Amino acid sequence: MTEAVPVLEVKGISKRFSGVQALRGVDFRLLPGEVHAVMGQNGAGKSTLIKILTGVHRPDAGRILLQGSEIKPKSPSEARKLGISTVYQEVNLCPNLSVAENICLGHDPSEAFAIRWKQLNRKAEALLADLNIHIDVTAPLSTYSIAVQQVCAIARALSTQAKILILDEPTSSLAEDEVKMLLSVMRKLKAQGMAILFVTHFLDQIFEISDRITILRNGELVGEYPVAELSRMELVTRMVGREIAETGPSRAKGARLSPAEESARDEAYEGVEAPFLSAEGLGRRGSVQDVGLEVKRGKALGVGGLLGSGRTEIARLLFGIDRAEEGSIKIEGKSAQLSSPLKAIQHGIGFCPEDRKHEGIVGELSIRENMVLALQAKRGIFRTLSRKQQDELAEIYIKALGIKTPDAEKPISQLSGGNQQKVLLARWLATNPRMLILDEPTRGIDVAAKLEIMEKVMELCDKGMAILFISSEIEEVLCYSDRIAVMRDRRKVGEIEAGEADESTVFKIIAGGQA
Amino acid sequence: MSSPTSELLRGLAKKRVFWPLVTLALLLLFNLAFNPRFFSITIQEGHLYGSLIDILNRAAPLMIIAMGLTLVIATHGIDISVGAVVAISGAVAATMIGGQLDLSGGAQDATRYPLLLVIVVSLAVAMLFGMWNGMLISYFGMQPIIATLILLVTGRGVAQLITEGQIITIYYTPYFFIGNGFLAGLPFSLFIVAAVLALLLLLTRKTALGLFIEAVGLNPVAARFAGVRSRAIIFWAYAFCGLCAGIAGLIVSSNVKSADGNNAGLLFELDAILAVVLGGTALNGGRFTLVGSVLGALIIQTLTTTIYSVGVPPEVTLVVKAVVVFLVSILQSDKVRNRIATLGKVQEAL
Amino acid sequence: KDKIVLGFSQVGAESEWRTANTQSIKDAAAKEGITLKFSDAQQKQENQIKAIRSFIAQRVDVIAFSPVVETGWEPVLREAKRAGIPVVLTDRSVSVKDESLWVSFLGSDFVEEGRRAAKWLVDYAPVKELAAKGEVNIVELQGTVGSAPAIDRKKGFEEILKNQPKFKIIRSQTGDFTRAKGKEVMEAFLKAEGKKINVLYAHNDDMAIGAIQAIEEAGLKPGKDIVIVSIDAVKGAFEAMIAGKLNCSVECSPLLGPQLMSIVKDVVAGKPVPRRIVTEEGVFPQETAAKEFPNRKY
Amino acid sequence: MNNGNSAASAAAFPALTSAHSRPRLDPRFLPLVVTLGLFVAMFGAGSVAFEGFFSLQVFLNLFIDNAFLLIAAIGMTFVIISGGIDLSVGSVVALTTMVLAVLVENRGWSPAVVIPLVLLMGATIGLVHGVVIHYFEIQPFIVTLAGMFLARGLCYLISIDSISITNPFFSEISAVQFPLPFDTSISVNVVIALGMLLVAIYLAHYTRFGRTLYAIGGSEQSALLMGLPVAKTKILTYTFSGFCSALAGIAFSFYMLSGYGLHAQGLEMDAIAAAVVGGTLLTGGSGYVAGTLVGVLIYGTIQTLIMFEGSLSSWWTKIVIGLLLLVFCLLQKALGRGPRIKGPARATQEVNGQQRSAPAATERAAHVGG
Ligand SMILES: Nc1ncnc2c1ncn2[C@@H]1O[C@H](COP(=O)(O)OP(=O)(O)OP(=O)(O)O)[C@@H](O)[C@H]1O
Ligand SMILES: Nc1ncnc2c1ncn2[C@@H]1O[C@H](COP(=O)(O)OP(=O)(O)OP(=O)(O)O)[C@@H](O)[C@H]1O
Ligand SMILES: [Mg+2]
Ligand SMILES: [Mg+2]
Repeated sequence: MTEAVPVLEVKGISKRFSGVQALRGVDFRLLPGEVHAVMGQNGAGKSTLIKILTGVHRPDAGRILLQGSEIKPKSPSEARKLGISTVYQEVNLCPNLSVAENICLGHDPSEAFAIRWKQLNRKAEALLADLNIHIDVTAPLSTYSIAVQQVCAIARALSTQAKILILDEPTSSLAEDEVKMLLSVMRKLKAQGMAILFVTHFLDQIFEISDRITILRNGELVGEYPVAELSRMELVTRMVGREIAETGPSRAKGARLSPAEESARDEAYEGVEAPFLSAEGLGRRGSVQDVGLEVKRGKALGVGGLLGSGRTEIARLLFGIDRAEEGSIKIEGKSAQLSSPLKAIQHGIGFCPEDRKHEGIVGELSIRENMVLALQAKRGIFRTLSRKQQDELAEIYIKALGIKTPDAEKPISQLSGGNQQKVLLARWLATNPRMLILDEPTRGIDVAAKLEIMEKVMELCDKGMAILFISSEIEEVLCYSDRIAVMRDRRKVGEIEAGEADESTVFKIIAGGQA
Repeated sequence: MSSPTSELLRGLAKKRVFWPLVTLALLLLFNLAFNPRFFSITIQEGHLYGSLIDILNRAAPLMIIAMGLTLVIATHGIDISVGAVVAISGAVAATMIGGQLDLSGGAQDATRYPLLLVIVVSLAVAMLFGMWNGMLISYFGMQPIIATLILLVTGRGVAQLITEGQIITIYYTPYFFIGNGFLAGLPFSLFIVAAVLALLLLLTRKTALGLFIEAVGLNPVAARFAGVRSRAIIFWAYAFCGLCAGIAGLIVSSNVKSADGNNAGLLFELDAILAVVLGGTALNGGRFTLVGSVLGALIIQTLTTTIYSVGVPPEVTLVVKAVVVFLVSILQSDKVRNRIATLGKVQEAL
Repeated sequence: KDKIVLGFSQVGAESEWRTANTQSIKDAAAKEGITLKFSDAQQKQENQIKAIRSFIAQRVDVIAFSPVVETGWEPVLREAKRAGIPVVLTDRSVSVKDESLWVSFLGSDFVEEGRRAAKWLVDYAPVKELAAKGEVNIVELQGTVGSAPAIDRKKGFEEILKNQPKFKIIRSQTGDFTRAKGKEVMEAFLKAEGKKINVLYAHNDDMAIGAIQAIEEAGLKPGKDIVIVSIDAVKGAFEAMIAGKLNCSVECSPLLGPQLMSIVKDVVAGKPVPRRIVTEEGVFPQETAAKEFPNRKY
Repeated sequence: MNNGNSAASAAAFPALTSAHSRPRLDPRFLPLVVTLGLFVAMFGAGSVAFEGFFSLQVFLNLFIDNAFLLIAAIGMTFVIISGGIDLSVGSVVALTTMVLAVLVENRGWSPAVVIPLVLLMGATIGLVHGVVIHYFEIQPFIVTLAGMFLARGLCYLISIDSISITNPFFSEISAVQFPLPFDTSISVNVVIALGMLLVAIYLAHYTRFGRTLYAIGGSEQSALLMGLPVAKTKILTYTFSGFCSALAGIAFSFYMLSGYGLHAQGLEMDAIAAAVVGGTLLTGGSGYVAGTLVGVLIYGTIQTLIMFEGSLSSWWTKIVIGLLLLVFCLLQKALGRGPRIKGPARATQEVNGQQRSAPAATERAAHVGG
């Protein structure tokens, strides 16, 4: 194999944050025209490596070589001028600017003297069209869902003539369709000789597109492998440091519990006729229309559908964030007014939102504080959890969910993306909910952690918790739900038993087949 | 190698109130260098008397307002109407007490309403104005600066309306105790400060209120999604801030034995905001420190008293103030501190 | 003939003095049957200019105003002149090159007030005694930095003391014309200078009243241990004098209403009016206070 | 599934074009239009209530009397959009008038030298603010508050007296009146202010600097990660504000022909209020320079209304100003938000052919108030 000269080479990079050694002597190289995947568990140091490459952080030790000469980028803008274009893990765009500006601002020739808006908008539209998104690019970014925002971030990275493209979990919110589009764009760029650094937790995508894989574990380099030489099993094992199954047992009949256990579970709720929550004819202008759902104790109801089909909006209605204008909600057979999230929480509902950064975490508060927030809100101001109780709670969940942090007092914004998600889950588990709404809960979570988390959730479900599970990955929905409600055009178009269905059945319903 | 003292120092340096404390100490030391009598405290008529006591006594209204404002700022708000509310509560109290000079020479030592009622009503009025702010901001979604600006303008008018543009002199001696009295040798106003501080510390550190306020200030959406009643919290923060301004108004009017609708509490809002920020609470909301704000108020008052007692000519006063504020904020900037910290480390390593 | 319309732009309502001034003008206008367009500038010159401009737009018969400062009136007064509206100044003059921009100035003389305070002080028997024995140490509470009364009252006071080598101003600080600040500054003076202070000169009564409290709290007797002279002669000052805590107050009369109205009527009638009318003002030492008190209107 | 999707996106295109061609008000301009409408209503109300109010000159006086405020408010708007604040505006105006007066009058320098000099001085003060705010990471409030004290203090150091400007250049400029129809006229200041307004609109909406400003206000962290020149832009913003303050100071000198340390007290608050009333959010990232013009006009109209009323006592003046402002803001909120809730003007986009609406955005906007 002839080794080309690396465009980008990193030697012995180390980085320490207060209390955490995020990277320790890591080497990495990126060859021209390759897609190079960086893999590792949550908190392994992938994002940190990227942030060092792009000048967000300064390394403690080590060198960065760009085409053989050493560089010391001091800011992302410097890195961009050096030809490194980046999509960071969280969507880091400006919500108040228009989509077109977010995509083009700062490097577009049409801005040279006076911004030529028409030209700018047309360019943005074209870039988005490449990714199969057709939206009004003059609208503020914040009017779009997190998935669309992610696509915009990708489009921004693609809009510059860069030598190197860095993508940190660009697909975490995307549905299959957009992912496909992105992969094909990546292939095109690769063919043009661009070097791409790609971080994702989706093994399928890795094996589909990448040429080589660098694996990190706990901030240390495990190794660099051509993708052909690594099986999925080996990859996961190297990442995690031990052998694990790649996918958990599905919820389908008999897959998790023995038939005896299963019938015992079903029997336990036999006496109670009413489902935990049932909604009828829910609707709201500009949101979903005429949605009827039943979420039963001890069962997981999946919600499938394409991007923007209204899944998140159902969750918002059920959690009292938006008020339903039509229809009714019954909890345990009694009609309930869910006029605010607090009301929903008091009814025993919990909600993990999909936009972690804006709707989930309170960035500057500590892990402990983020965890106890919902429980404390549920208890009210004066029934305060003592500091000791809080510490215990934090400790329990840090251990139970395997959150990677030196201690519970670290601000949550300093955790790696996946670990933040775990903290959010802990927040809701701490309230001891009777129903949990999970909107893309596995976003940005590594394979091992995903298993752990879903295992935990399923366990709770078996113990009687009702689950509403929303995910863009149909496969995941199929795997972790008992029944699946399918959404299209902001309406529910069908409901099926998960056990009897596979992906094609769901897609058929989405495409407008039988209900 | 690190000695236990440097370890201790480093631990202290991490505390928010450390730097305001250092600043205050520096200011006091400066005074000592200039005026050796600055620290002298004598006993006069059974109570302590001296510059330090003056500073404490004089800073009391500011400390109380700064505490109320800290809560507001922690919710990512601002209240610039505190000065006007100070004037209103003083005006209400003075008019309720009423009274006139007795021409025979002595003052008429009487009040139209019982003192307790006077205090309760003035505080209630002040709190109502705070609630008014809170309502406009949390329920009508007005921007805090505009909502409180409206009260800043209107409130002065209201205060003057109450006093009819006059300075109302108060002759009722028991009322003077609030701002002039001494308890156990210390100014009574300090006990009020202590009580407010204790109450607030209890509320924000021993109940979940502090957590909720910080969460609302940092990410209101996430806080609401986690079940925090953001609106109610914001509403009560302003209401409480109004109450604090009311208390300060009573102290001020009692201290000068009169209510001046136009001048009482003038520009207090700037001093109070400055106090909060010098104390280490960011204007962007979130993490807050009440003790820091109290220290901030002390810093400001010490500076003012220093300027008077060192004899800075009035034309230069503002320049001096500017330079000190500038130096203090540089000293408190994280950037500079980190620089100092790394320097310290290097020295230790040597 | 229609009623005369007078546009009056007041500085604000920053003190009792000002409130009395406003009241006097309002009352006088009502009495004389003159329609008063009153506008409050909230201590800002630009607001006064705006008000004058709006008076011009409303085509009033006469414009009167108490300027915040002397300077800065040329452009807007020129407009008034072009519109043919005569301008009367109250309380304080303006400095403009073209003297025809205003017809009459009615008001007190701040410099003179400062002089009177100093003259009274120099002649005051206990102070004379002090001066005979040694130095007389004066502390001064100035008005708002840069404001006209503060500058002029200081100027007039210093003018007289220039020839009195025994009299020394040892400290001078601004008390912003308020009781609270007056008290605060005096406290600091007392701590710094202790018993050295013989005399307090305050640019207005309110600061003196505040300072009196500080002096009492320091265990001294205002009016005896420290001689106090201030300016304005408002009611509060008389109360303090009756109680023996203030030694003298120099009058600065706010009751300009009746005089102003008669000027306005003359101007409209086309009669010649004097360019300068100085208001009658007295000096009220402690002894006269009790007798004078019932006559005070403000 | 691919079928379904491409069909949908094919459908999206005509939908998109039709949305473009419909002459519908862009929802983002709605608040601005509402504000403008309310201004017209307010002016109309004044015209009905007071004789002589409805005249072109009264309207033009709004510009003449508030030209310096407009200039200062423009600089303030920029700073607020970037998520900061500049409290030094009023004192820099005062300092400018003072320096102008001293150099022109007492030193006899030529205005041709002094005017550029004070502009440079203002810009430098702003530059220093910006540098300190950015590099020391100190809150803008504090830095500019110190700047405010300093500039005012320097005025007093120069002279506590007010100084008349008698220089012929200044008196002539202040006397110039550009005639307009119906026997009305405007002053040089108005021309300067409107010129500045156009420059500002260009800067805010047609330059990279302006858009970066909005980006920083939206999220400084993101702007940094997007590779935008955050440091440069932030510093430039304060420099611009300092420059505007100095320009406002020059306009002030033309307006009053005097230099004085107590000039323009509290002008920063008026400027902030004008910007905010004009629709700029104090949290940064959103607002229009044109809105600030309307804000200034509204502020001026409220004052004019009260002057025409002419019988309010000093305290009622304050109360009425506050209440008018309150009513205005409440109406602005109610009208500016109403249609968005009802639907037609709500931000609707097409994502793969499906309509979406903006709860997330409303959520954020709703929070701004608290
Ligand atoms: N700014 C920071 N301050 C302190 N610690 C940090 C900071 N950024 C990252 N860390 C820590 O560094 C470690 C590596 O984080 P990094 O974000 O690189 O992980 P990652 O591999 O990208 O994980 P994920 O897959 O969850 O995104 C984590 O333990 C994290 O808590
Ligand atoms: N153009 C838009 N206007 C307003 N809100 C939008 C818009 N686009 C997306 N959103 C919001 O983004 C969120 C996601 O939308 P929705 O619930 O329709 O999608 P979904 O089915 O959950 O799909 P996904 O989350 O994968 O995008 C919702 O809160 C939605 O209202
Ligand atoms: Mg990461
Ligand atoms: Mg969704």
